[in-house]
Amino acid sequence: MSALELSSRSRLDSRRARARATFGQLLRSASFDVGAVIVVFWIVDAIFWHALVPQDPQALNPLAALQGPTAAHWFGTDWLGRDVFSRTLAGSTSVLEIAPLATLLGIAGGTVVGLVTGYYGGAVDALVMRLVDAFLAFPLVIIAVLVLSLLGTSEITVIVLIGVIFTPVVSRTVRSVVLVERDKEYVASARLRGEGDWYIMTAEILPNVTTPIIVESTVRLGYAIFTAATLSFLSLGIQQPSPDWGLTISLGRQYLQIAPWIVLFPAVALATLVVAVNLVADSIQQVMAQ
Amino acid sequence: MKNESGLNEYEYHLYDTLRNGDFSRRDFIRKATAMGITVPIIGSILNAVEPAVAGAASRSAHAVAPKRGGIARVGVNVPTAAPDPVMMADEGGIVTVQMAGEYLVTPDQNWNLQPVLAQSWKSTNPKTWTFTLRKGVKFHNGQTMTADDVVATFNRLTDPKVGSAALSAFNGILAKGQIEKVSDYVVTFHLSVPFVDFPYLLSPFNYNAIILPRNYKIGTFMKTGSGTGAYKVTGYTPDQGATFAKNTSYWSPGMPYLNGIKLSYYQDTATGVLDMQGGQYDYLPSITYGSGQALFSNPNVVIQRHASSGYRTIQMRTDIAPFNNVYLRRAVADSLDRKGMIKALLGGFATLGNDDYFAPVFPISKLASKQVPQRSQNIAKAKQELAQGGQPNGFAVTLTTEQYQEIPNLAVVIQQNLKSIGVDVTLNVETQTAYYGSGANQPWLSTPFGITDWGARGVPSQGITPAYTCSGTWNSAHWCNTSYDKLLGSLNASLDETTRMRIAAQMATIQHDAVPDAIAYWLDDLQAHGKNVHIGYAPSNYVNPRAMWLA
Amino acid sequence: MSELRSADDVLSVSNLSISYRRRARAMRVVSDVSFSIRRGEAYGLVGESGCGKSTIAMAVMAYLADNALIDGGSIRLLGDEVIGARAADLREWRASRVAMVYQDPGSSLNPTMRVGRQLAEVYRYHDHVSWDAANASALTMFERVQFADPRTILERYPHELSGGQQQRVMIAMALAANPALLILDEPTTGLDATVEAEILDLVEELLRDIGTAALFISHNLAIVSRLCDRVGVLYAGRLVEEGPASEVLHTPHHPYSIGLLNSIPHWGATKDHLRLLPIPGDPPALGQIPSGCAFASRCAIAEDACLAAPPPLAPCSGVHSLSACLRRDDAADLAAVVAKNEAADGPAPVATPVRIGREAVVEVTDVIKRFSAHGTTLTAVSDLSLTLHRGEILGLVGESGSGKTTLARTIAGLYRADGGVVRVGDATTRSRRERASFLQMVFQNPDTALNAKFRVARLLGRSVKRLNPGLSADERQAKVLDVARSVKLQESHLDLLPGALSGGLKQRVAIGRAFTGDPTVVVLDEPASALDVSVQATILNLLVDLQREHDLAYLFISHDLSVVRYLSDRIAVMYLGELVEIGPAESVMRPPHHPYTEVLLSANAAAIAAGRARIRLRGPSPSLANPPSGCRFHTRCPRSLGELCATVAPPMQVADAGHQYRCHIEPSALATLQSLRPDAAAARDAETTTDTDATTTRSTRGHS
Amino acid sequence: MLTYLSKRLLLALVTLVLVSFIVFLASDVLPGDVGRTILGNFATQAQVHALDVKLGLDHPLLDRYWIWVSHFVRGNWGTSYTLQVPVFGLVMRHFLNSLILGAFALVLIVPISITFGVLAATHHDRPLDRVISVTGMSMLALPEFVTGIVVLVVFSIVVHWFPVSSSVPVFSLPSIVRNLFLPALPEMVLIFGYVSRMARAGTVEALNAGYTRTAVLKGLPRHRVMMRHVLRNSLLPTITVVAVQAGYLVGSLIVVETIFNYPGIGNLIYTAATNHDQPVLQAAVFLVALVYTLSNLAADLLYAVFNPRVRLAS
Repeated sequence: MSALELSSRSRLDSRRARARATFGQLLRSASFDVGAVIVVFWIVDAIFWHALVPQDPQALNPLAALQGPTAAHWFGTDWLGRDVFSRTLAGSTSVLEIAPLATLLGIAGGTVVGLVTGYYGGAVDALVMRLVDAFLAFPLVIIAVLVLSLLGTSEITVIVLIGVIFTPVVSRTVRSVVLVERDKEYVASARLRGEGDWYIMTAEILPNVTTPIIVESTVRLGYAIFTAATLSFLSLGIQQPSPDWGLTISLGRQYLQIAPWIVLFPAVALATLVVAVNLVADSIQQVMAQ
Repeated sequence: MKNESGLNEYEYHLYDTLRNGDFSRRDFIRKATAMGITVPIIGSILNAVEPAVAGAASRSAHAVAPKRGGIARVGVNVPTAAPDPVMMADEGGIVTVQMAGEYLVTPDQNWNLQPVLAQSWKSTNPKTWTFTLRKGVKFHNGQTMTADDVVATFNRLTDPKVGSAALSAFNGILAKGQIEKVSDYVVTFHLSVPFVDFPYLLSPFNYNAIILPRNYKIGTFMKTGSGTGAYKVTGYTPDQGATFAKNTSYWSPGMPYLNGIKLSYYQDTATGVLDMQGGQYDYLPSITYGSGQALFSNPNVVIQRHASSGYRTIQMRTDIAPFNNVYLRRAVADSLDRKGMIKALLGGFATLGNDDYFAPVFPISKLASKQVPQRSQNIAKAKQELAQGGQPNGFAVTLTTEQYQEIPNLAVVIQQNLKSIGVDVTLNVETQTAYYGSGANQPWLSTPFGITDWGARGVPSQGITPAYTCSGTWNSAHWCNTSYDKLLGSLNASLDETTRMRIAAQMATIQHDAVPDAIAYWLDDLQAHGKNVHIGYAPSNYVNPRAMWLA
Repeated sequence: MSELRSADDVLSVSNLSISYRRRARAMRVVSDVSFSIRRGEAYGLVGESGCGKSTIAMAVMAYLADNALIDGGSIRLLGDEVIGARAADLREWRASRVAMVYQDPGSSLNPTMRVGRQLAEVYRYHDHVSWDAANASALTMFERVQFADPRTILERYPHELSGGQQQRVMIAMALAANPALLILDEPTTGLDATVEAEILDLVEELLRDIGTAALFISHNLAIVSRLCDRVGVLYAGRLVEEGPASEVLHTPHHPYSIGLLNSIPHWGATKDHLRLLPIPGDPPALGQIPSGCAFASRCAIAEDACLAAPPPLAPCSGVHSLSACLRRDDAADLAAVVAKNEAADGPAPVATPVRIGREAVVEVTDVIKRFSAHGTTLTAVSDLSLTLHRGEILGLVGESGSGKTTLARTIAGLYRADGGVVRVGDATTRSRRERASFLQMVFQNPDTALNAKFRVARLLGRSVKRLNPGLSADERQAKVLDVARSVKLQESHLDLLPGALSGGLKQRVAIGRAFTGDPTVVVLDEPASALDVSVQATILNLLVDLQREHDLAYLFISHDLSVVRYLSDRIAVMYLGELVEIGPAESVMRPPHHPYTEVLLSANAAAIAAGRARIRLRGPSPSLANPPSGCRFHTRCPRSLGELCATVAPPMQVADAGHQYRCHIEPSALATLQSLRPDAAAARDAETTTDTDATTTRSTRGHS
Repeated sequence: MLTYLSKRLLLALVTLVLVSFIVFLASDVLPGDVGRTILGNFATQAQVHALDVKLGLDHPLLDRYWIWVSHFVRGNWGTSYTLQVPVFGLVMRHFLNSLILGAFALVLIVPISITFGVLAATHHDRPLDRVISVTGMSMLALPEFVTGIVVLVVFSIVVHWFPVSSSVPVFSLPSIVRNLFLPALPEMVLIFGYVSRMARAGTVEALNAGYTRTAVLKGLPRHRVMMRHVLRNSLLPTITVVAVQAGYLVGSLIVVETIFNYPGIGNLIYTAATNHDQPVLQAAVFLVALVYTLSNLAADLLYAVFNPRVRLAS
């Protein structure tokens, strides 16, 4: 079966070539480069912060509270004398845990709902889309405030909540592209050879809507970080003593005037991450759109 | 009952104590005023002992003559419920109501009770208290205040059907129907049990005890002119603020000094503090060290600091694992870095606690403070106690608490402190609403390990009764020690101050050893005001509006 | 070609080269093109998609895309250089010296502006007249482009106009400032045949009246031959042949031009008489134009010298044409091209037995299909009955919106009929799978008909698996290779994604997929109309071969009468969801036939070129949501009888054996009417009026 | 147009009914019971029950929903549990405040955003476009509390130009600017990000559209091409987006109003949620959803009015 070998090699090659081309295109975009470097930095940091921090981010030193940046504490200390630099580095973990998981959940849910409603259309679609409309009539944060103030908070709750909130948004995007794909002839041709609906949805249509789903994922990831941080800020997400950025900003707000470094560094860190994720998302969106 | 000196039994007892040197002059005056002993009699006793101190009994006057006019801008946390004297239980509501309402008596800075709507009071025995009311007091709606109003007020507060916030304070002491109108201006309280400190329950320490018209309807305070105070309500916007104008027919001539008060609500203390800095407030009756940070270094702001009996229980349930083992409770108590807590969490604005309720601020705690050894962080000892408790390698436990002031940070410190003896603490910080819960679900009363905020009480038994007696409704540690309870009974019934101090020391020892709660510190009350603002004393971050003036 | 430039030239393009930069790479799309257009002359630029036609037009308008780069050459408009001209000059020249009509009038008009205003603007800003005067001029212009009610059209928004009306507006706008040159870039692509004919009539008339020079860009040789004086043939960015229209289209002197002409079924040709002759191979990809003659790799007569350098455009002896072929004068060799291409494509046609009268494989009885959208219900197919027999090709024609595709999809089972019965196969064809192996479908657009994420092997393999249950993996693999071979795909194609295939190859995959289950019936919905003519020929040949080989029945849908006529045994004509005529192909093409068929025939560019008389439709196309009473065609019918047609639905008349049409006029009367010339002006060639099945030499006439 | 209008209206109505049901359900499943929340810990179970009966909480869910809805449409929104005031006035007052804040932000920033978006589009893929796009994108991405804090530090604490907390302005320009500028700033940052992006995308599309090519090749002056052909078509979707966004701004108001202690609807919702003040929460959240749905409807209508394709459809 040398022909087969040959063909599998060429298949691999062509796939690689395509991946290379897309990636190469991405790399040529300066905003992608900058964004990717920052995102990778924070991901590495989120995983290996134990090795990076100069001090235990939880170690108290009541006598050295609220000290400004010094050689010992590059970013100063917080109200309990903890090292702000170490806490800023350790603070990326929670948001980078919550946001991707929540995004994954939302994308998965949204894809299923979008596929089914878009493919079948009709009454189910109308009903689900009305529900989605109704759901989307509430600002995201309001839903979160409502639910979290009722259910109480935990990391899992926050992940599930953000995921659930994202589901209708994603389902709309997926549905709109599925609606287009559904009417393409390859779907008709699949029906003509007697394929089942499930096969058509998953094997035929799904691969063709991956691009918008990938784009949506990157965009959602940015929103997820944004939302998770905002919930922490509203004391509805992560709990003390987590060095989570949103939480730290919320708690450190009262020391803003005498110890602005407590808030400043996590805020800058959060800003870089959010902007970087969006830069990457934007670049991917542009390359994918071509 | 009168003896040769013309003093009644109790007055004579005080005289005796004072003469024997068991009392300082200050203690004597505090005690005497609490008992309703009139100033001339106090003077004569003091004169008998040491003539020079007589002047101290008279009310200290301001060094500078108050200026009149102006409107003071006061900021306070937004009330969590509509301000109402009967129902209120939060700072925002209390401050709002106290702007217009008054009590029978009020403490001064040394916790001496001063007459307000009551002119004088006396006790024939610790179970019977008679108050003579001030004449010529009018409610803002024009009604004259008489004994009927006072009887109605306390019947309302003690009526379980009304469900007032003061029910627990009166629980077991005073019940509906035990208030007797003797004449139009005399009221007698017939207590269920002897209670020497009873007048404190009629003061701002029991903040609901504001005198209201007999026909008062709950929820109407901000609209109907039901107060008697120096200022009356002129406007109220829920969650924004209220305005008050000078009461021109106030019973105390010449008072008050201001033309009015503008009370504004802020959503969180941090915002209030920022506004204070921005010069938008003259006076913040309640700030905390955490939120008030920026004010401490502000040259335009004066910080008032008063020791109080407000504290945090680091409560450990004595009836279930792991803290049903006293050694483990002691291990926790011994691992705490109390000084560090006071420094980091409170900027030093607190006094050390020693795991018993007898705060240094209470006069009868004097002996207890001396006798019970102060706990301080001792890791080795704590580890040893862990071993004695059968957990030499530590254990894991969840600390459940509330999102309130420095408490989350306290939880973090406790977590770190316990880590050093190998106890692994998981934090569960809930909203206040969730932590206090309702009905059958009140986490603060059921959690094995928690931190709860307790406001200041005027007298120890007011806090001990609900929190540390076997039948205490708020006994979050589920601690029951019958000899402790018995001692409390004696404490309340005994007129002898020395005996009371001795009992207090005994109780403190029992509680200290059993450690139902680790009590790490007693908070100071902190208030902030502008340099040109003068405020009167009021306990526990409450307000005394009639003393305010602007320079 | 500077020697050709004269003072009379409206446009002279010399040595123009243009490339596009894509990802830092420059790709040449136009190479060394020179031509000129004299005052009043109509010049046609012909070529397949991607040959650079539109790029040249845009270069003349000085409106190239941002990534386009003019590598050299000059474009002179009335003697002034366009390349590098000042913006103010360009603004001045646009509309007054050169104006353009685009392929897609719908998107070329501002959707938020009344069309009258859009036209008046030109007067307002070119002649600097008041708005009132501009509006008056606009009205006059609308009258000139023959709007029946120009005053109301002025007030319309683009979306309220039909495609034909929109294109009239565009033409009016282009002519408003009396340009010296009018560029028409595929102005009728996307329009129905009848509308196309009207627009071309209009353009022809206007050009004649106004005397404006025209640059006419088209892939359609028939249209170009009808309108233009001179023609240039573009291949891969180069002009390969240029000359008087009659010469280039009748006696071409470049192998590519010859190939193009041979790819098209000329008017009257049928599959049983003659095989189409496609050009082998594919045109070079963008940016990969070889150094020598770009056509060499596909050319039957290429020599080594062809690969050295691009042959220059030089005069041929004996004619006026110029050709860029080294063997331009070798007439005998040109004939050899034909022969070689023929040999390369497949066997010569074989006359096949009569296919009518065998058993029915599809029977459609009184089928109704409705769609409802936005609160209105359209009856796309009403009460339609027809039969498809084993082994026959039934052609289905009609304008867009006539219900062809709906009928096809209803037959295929993609739509559920709202009334009537569709019977496919016999009583044993019950299950979905049986039906699937019995009937398959090929769609118009292979880009969307193939799942872009599946490789060819999987596309075919999945179909093999579904339609041939019980095959082992090895057998399936063998079958896939078999199918691939039968549609002339190479084994290497199997590993490619559709994106890597050309349009023709994609359509072969789609056809192959439809044949994996050895079906009895195949529904072909415009299977070749999205393709370039040379590719179309390959596909049509393939379909013919497969049909013969497997004795298949085809339902073949097309809007192109020439193709339908070429391929079909029988033809069915639809109008507004109704079947108006059905019968043997040649019988339908001949009177008596339904007046609508008559109109379609007369609008067919190839037929016009072949000299058929032009018959015009009246009025606008009625809405399916609200079809006319009586005979649905009566509102537009050139042969309407008036009251009767408007009120009573016409009966089916039998014209011939198996030939029926729906009309009130009976066959003999209709035959007489239709044999007369209804419009003397349009009938240019009296001899060919009824000469519907005249066979002419294959290299002389094009089609649409 | 009429069909379109009635269809839109019907859809909005259906959405609203669903919205009201979601709101009701969400706030109805509040853990703990309402009577207990109001009366506090020391009330007896009998008292709680009495109150529950008084509040109608013993009725079945659907009955209560119906009672709530029918009262709601009549303006009877109940009484706040915690503040003991009628909800209608309370919510409306806060809503009005938010409206003032939102309107201030919109009026100030939308023209600027559109200008920059169009500028970026006309400089497509050139440095100016990059700068505007990346700035806009970053502005859109930053959480409001980050921008809010930065704004607060800079303008109130470092330079003392504005008060740290804002109240509702009296009707005078200095008061409006003084009180609203700071809390409006994070909103404006957000709107800028969104609107400039939309305006850019719309304009890029319009610039590449066939009708723009037609307009240019008609030899029209540049300003005519831009104003009448490009912007007329590109800003339509932008304007409708602004209308939709106006409703959606409320979400960000929660954070912004909390930071600046501005007495708006976001602030009210947050407090009501943390205090479990069900009637206020229900009314405020429903009002927000209502406004959002209506602004969507308005956007659709606006679009229809400006777009002849929709306006003239039968």
